[in-house]
Amino acid sequence: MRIQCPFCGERDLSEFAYLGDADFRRPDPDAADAEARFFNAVYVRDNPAGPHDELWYHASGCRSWLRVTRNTRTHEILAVNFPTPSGGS
Amino acid sequence: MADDTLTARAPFTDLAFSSTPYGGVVVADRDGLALAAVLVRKGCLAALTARVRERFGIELPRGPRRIAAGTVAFAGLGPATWLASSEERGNAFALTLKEAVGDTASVADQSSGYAMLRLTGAKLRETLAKVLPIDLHPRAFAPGDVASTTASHIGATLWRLEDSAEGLPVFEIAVFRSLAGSFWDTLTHSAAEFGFVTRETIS
Amino acid sequence: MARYAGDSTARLGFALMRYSIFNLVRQALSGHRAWGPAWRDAAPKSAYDVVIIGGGGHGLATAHYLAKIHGISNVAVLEKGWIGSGNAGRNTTIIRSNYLLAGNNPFYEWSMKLWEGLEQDLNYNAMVSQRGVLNLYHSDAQRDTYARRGNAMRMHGVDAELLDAEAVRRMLPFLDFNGARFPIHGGLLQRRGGTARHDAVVWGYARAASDRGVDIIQNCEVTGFIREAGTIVGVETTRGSIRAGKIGMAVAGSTSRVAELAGLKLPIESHVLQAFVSEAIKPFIPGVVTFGAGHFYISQSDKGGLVFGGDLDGYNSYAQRGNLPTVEDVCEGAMALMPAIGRVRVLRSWGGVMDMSMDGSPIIDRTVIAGLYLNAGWCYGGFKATPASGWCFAHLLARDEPHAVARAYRLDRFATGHLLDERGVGAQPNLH
Amino acid sequence: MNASGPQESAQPNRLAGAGLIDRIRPLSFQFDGKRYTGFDGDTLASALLAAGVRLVGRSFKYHRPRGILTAGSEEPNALVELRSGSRREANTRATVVELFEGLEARSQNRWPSLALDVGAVNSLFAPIFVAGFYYKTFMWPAVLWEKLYEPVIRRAAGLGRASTEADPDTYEKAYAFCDVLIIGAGPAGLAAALSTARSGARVILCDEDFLLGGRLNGERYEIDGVSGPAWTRQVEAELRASPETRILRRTTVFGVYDGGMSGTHTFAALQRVSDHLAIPPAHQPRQRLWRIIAQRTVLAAGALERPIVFGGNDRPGVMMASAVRTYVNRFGVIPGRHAALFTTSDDGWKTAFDLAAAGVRLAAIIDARSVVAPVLTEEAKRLDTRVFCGAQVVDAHGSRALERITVREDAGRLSQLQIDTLAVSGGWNPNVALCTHLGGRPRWSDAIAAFVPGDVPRGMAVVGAAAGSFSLKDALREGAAAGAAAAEATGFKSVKHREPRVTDELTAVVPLWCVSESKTKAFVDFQHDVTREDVALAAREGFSSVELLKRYTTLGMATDQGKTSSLNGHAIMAALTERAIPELGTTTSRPPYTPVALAAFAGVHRGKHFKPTRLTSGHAWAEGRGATFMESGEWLRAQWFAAPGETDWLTIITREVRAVRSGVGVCDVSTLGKIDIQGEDAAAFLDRVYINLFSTLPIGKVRYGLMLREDGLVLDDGTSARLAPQQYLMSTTTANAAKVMRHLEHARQVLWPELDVQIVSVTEQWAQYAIAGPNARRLLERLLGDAIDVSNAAFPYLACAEFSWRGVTARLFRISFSGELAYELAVPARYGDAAIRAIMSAGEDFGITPYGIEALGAMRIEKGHVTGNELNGTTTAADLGLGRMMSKKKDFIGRVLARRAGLADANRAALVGIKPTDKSARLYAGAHFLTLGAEVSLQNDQGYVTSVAFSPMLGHWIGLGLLVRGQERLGERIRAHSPIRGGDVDVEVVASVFFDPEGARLQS
Ligand SMILES: Cc1cc2nc3c(=O)[nH]c(=O)nc-3n(C[C@H](O)[C@H](O)[C@H](O)COP(=O)(O)OP(=O)(O)OC[C@H]3O[C@@H](n4cnc5c(N)ncnc54)[C@H](O)[C@@H]3O)c2cc1C
Ligand SMILES: NC(=O)c1ccc[n+]([C@@H]2O[C@H](COP(=O)([O-])OP(=O)(O)OC[C@H]3O[C@@H](n4cnc5c(N)ncnc54)[C@H](O)[C@@H]3O)[C@@H](O)[C@H]2O)c1
Ligand SMILES: Cc1cc2nc3c(=O)[nH]c(=O)nc-3n(C[C@H](O)[C@H](O)[C@H](O)COP(=O)(O)O)c2cc1C
Ligand SMILES: [Zn+2]
Repeated sequence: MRIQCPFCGERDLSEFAYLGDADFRRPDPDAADAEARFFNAVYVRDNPAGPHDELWYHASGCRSWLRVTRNTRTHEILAVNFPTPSGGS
Repeated sequence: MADDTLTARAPFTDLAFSSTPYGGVVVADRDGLALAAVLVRKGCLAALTARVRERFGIELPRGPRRIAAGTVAFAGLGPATWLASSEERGNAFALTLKEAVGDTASVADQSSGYAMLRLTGAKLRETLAKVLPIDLHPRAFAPGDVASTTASHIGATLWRLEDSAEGLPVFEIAVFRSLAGSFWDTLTHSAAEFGFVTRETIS
Repeated sequence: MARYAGDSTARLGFALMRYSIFNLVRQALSGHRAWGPAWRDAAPKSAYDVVIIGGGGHGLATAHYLAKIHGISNVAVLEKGWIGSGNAGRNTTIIRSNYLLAGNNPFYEWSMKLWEGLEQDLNYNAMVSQRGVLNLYHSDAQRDTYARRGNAMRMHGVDAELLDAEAVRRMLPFLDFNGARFPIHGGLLQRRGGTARHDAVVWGYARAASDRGVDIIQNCEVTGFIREAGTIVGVETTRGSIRAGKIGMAVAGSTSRVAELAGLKLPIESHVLQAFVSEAIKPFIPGVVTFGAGHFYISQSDKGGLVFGGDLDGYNSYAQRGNLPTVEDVCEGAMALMPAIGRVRVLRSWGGVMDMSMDGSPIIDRTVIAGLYLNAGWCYGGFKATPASGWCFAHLLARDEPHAVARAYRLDRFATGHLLDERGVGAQPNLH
Repeated sequence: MNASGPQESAQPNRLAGAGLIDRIRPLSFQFDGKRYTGFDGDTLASALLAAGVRLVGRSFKYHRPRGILTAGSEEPNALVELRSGSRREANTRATVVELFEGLEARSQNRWPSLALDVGAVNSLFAPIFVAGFYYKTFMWPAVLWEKLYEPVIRRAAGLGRASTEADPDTYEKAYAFCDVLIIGAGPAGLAAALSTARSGARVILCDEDFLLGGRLNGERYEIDGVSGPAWTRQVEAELRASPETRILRRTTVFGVYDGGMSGTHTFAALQRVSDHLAIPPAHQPRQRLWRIIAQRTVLAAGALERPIVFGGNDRPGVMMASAVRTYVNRFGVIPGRHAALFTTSDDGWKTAFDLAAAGVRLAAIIDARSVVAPVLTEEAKRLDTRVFCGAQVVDAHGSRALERITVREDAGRLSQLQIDTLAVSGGWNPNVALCTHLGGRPRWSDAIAAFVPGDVPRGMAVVGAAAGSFSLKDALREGAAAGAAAAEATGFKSVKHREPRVTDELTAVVPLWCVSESKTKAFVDFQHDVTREDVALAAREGFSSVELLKRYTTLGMATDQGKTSSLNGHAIMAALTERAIPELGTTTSRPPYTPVALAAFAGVHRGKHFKPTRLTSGHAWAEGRGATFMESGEWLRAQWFAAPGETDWLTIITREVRAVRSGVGVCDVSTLGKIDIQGEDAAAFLDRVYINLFSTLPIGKVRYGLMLREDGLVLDDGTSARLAPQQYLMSTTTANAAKVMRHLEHARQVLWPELDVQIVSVTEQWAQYAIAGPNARRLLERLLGDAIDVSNAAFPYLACAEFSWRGVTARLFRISFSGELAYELAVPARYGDAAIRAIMSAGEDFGITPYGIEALGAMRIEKGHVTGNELNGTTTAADLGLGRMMSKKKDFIGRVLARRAGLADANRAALVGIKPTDKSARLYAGAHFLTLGAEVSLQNDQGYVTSVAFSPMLGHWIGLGLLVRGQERLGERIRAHSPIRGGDVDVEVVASVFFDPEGARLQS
């Protein structure tokens, strides 16, 4: 697998570390049901068979966290972006 | 105490320099270079760029590129990070930089953080193909291009300089200082079949 | 040559011929023409008391024990492909009960006990081979961790020994004891651990279950659930709808996909694990060995192939195949540990999709949906669990209460924080 | 060809003049201890055949005598043990071993000798040893399984023997990038290479053979008026002159792996750099593993001829028809003197013609087809060879080699032919393996009765025989077109060139999978001895899907992975179950395409080079002091410094601890992670990642901090110093440095991108030394002089400062892990060596003692400080007695989930100290706690001992542990139960701080 880092260019899988579901957001810690919300965010993550938005860290490259859309059935990479619009900086 | 100053110790120690005129791979230690990480502050990219231009005459690169002017160079390591270097030895560079960039960037001295080699030779690319997962073909990696990657399990940052007078490729590679010995082993092993020579300098 | 028997035997209702050396010799005299199907390849009926989704080891074992222990034999096992086509058919066959936590150890030890009597129970030789599992350690801290684990095992009556480097050298003189980057200091040994022939386990359970009346239905993929008043009362399949009193899911790497059909989201990610087999060589490695300073473990199959593996590839996947960095990583571990096998050739590599749970331990529990029961989260270690998993899942399905040794495998433990995290890596499945 | 027959007696079957071997370079070799000669350019197989050796191995199960079936890497039978000693190599295919001077090979799986193999009695039990027989027996009595049955089965299994010594050769890995990768250098691949190379694209051409040319080397084709090999040499010369083209001979592309969005794929290839030599030359690896990243691929891997299943089809002397041609044409070797051909394809006839041309007496051509192209029969007539159309070979006979065949003629009459060689052609299977590694499935073609490429990986074109196009003309045309298209697709202009002139050839085939009337054993999978009857048994027992068939009978699971067997087996199964072959589908082919030595995947990463080694800048100094080092992740750290004459580690550590606690010591702590954190929001950022507050930390001060994972469990601990209003320096544990860095980057880039914070690792920039002990300050005063005032007033506990010292920027932190008056002095790493020497010389008068991490460990346990043993990913802040540090004034990572019932439970284990009630008793980490009198069971488990040390200060063993409700149990006597090591010890639960609990020393 080769991931097109927006900064470094296409690089081998071995340079990256994986985190998983890119839609992890910290819920409001002060909400009444904060515990349940955090539980969902931390433990119940997307795990589709097909396109999946996920976070990868370019650990041996530019150290950017990347939001990668990848088909989990075929390992085809469909898109790679910085996780926020501001673009890693 | 009599002699007060601390003497630096090079990361690649006890190199046996060779006067052999030709080796497939030729390396020189670049120890002593002043290095600093420059990390732009939120929303300050334009300001930082202006300051670097003004102070060093360098157009801060936006991608994995290295631009040098005089004794100073800036290499893009990440979207918001550069490795600045200066041929002037000593620890003044980080301070100079800090003062130059002001509050547009954070600066951290890294002069001791890396061990760096300059490499050239007719068989350099063949050697590096055993070490780096990067396409170093002249069409794919031009002078000034920078890459951070792994060199046989060792984190490494490299860039290509202008070819030598003989038309041979010239690269510089930096690894974390603690890994100098392991990197040296990898490099010498990979270059052994081509003839490996160490020099004091490569210009 | 005899004609293919197909489904007809099911209709005829036949008794399986017992497997024994006498019958084998007798059949040999007549060209083995009288052996019938090892199990009935049944066609689906319209309704069953219990439907098990997934014809892997766990699903089939569940059916077997439902019939044998609980007398519930109006059971169907639905398998989307051929039985054993999932992880049961692609694992590295290690069985052991060297677990640390009180929530895990008694379960795996129960499984080990069942392994020890499996052949007689199933009348099928699954080649359970207790040649020992040795986990090597390379530092004092690692030794202490193993000591803690070994002590826990002994406290539950499980055999465990802590070997020093000399003892390891006597057992495995061909390991790298001289030039290793991470020298071997010793190992934790469970002599009763070992391997079992993975496919035979599947076929043995299928045959035994079938013999007790269970329908084994291949090429039957569950594509949806039939709901009535909030309860799940059946499944839609590629071979029509099937109603059921209770439905048990034992689909391993497909857990999230099948759960999604029921509208459930689970604390599980699917990850690919690769495995490797070498060309067959004469007996070389006595038991199972795991490398403690890298990601590598190895044993030798009865056929002579070195069977080995390492870490997960580390990203969610349903592709049943992995990538090169992991292959290299595993073989680097192999060479660091046993450079004598350098010239032995890798014959084949493959991948399986793991249902990695968020704490690395399994789930055997009811779900929030009445009628739907869950057996999942086996990660890369569920083969050894096959007998106990079937036993305990059958218990849950039959009695609606957890079996004593599987009580900790609750689905709500992630929410409540009663985690069973043997390795302490937290909610990051690719690190378990 | 000069067909003047056998040449010299040593090589009775060698033709004069013919072939692509170098007759000026004879090579001597040994097989089973006997000497033979061959020529440079031979394979072991061709040289053995030349020498008249036909029996080369024994089969897996029945120990049947086996010879050479093929001339390629698909060989199932001719497996030998090559070389000896530590280079011994099992299961090597004689058909791909290049002959070299002094080569040593032995047959396998036989005892006492190849000709007289006792194991052959297995054949007598063959009626019992059918597919899967072991599943049905050996169950009674149960005890005999482990003791008798299994050991016997295991001993019988396996083919060759592995060496038990470390492989002495080296291996190498390399990367290559190209626009177009061409796999296979037969006519199709060569044509593709020409058209891509001429475009200027970067091309890599791989072939597993040591000669380019593919089938051209084995046939008598002409291209543009020259012989196939001559044409190949012309093409090769042009390719070699093309600067962007790389030719990799002896290189098998064995795996296709995922690529990227741009359409690249990653290919794995094995180059056998030195396997054709006795030992690798200096600085050359034995083999090199290539990882090739290609934009486009042309797969031109040819096709594999398939056998026909009939009785005795495994006898030595029964060979693939194309292999026979290869031996005759390429190697100048005739496999026997009296040959016949059994074919179902036009292509097979070539063998008869080539044999005849080589002067071999041809007993008959037996074609299973009733109707055959007249040109073929006419040619046969011209050669005066008997032709049986619509006939079949039903049985082959002989003891250790083929002697005779039974032929059933069209009319049903059986006749016998005395022959020693039977060439068999059952048609060709396109070599589609590499199209399927990414999950694509091949497609059935009725036209050629074989699977052809179906879905292929994006960017891959399949050409020539691999695509099912069997004529030379098509191979050349498709290759050239695909090469040009690949060049265009990667942005190059392709150059049109003239199509070479070749004569067309006949390619018709009508499949015959299995001859039904055979009397003797008919083999489907040669190596695994899977017979037609085994397939039938599998069908009868319900193992009728191809995958179950494979697993039940082991069909296709041998070293050739079914290249010569799978399709035949599937076809037999299809017939038995009345299904069409495409309905059955086919089994999955997996990497590697041919078996690859394990060491090749590891490359240089073995022994000391398994993982890189990190050394601190004080390493050389420590080495000079005689330090013993130990691994700490990738780092090497001084474990202790033995004084002259000291051998016992406890003595050494006791001395080191006492020296520190009574005078002063120094320890290299450079390996701790150091992270520079700057920015307007640096303080806010730290508040969110630590459980305690850092925004309130004054400048010039250090604070201990604890981090949680979002799941509420402890991630790491360390100190952070505030160097400036917007600059902190965080320290992490050695083990977690990279993990924490990633965690912080995630927080910064993903969780809170709005914060202005910059983080960079400065671990490598700074060498850091802990100087600890009552004399530490005096030492520092002497060492630092005027550079900084280190008096307690000016530089109290937890102070920090950056200052200039002897021309360098130095940092000083007043922190202590040992519990002593202590400082950590940091200097840029290039001065680390000088600094430690300066520290030592300044400390000389104070009797400074260097200490290692064991002494440090003992001191931290005396002080109750936690490390990795306690921060093991399952402990909470509260478990460690640090619950009160959790700030209530702010949110931080892990806060919410740490509240979960299971983590906040009062019954959790908490950190305590323990000491043995009998002071002379030794403690062991990993012991479990039991309440006194409680029965030993996991249910009664009360926690465990995390760390132990002999306390030099207290004079007995002490430990830390996690004990259920531990904080309420101080003073209680409990049992530390360690059956696995050392037995049980009664211990008293005490506070976790054993030494100087008030911390007076720190503050002094
Ligand atoms: C490479 C590898 C190595 C391993 N090594 C070991 C080891 O050494 N020791 C160990 O203990 N464990 C090991 N494991 C783990 C072990 O194999 C699994 O945990 C265990 O097999 C899972 O249980 P199972 O046998 O029921 O799963 P499976 O065999 O995967 O059964 C699930 C079945 O459900 C079917 N299914 C899925 N979806 C549907 C549907 N919609 N409808 C119908 N059927 C469906 C699948 O086709 C599959 O057959 C390994 C796994 C792998 C992949
Ligand atoms: N008349 C017939 O029925 C018939 C049938 C089949 C083939 N043929 C003949 O065979 C030839 C086909 O030409 P072609 O070029 O397609 O095939 P080829 O067989 O000539 O060449 C294929 C080449 O690929 C190499 N190879 C295979 N797998 C490889 C791998 N994984 N890595 C590296 N190398 C690999 C082989 O060593 C071989 O040199 C033609 O000459 C054709 O006439 C004829
Ligand atoms: C324990 C074990 C031993 C195996 N031994 C062999 C073997 O000797 N030869 C072989 O070709 N495959 C062997 N395999 C691999 C299977 O062929 C196959 O790859 C695996 O069951 C996964 O299926 P798949 O590759 O069809 O997806 C073995 C698998 C396992 C689990
Ligand atoms: Zn990057």
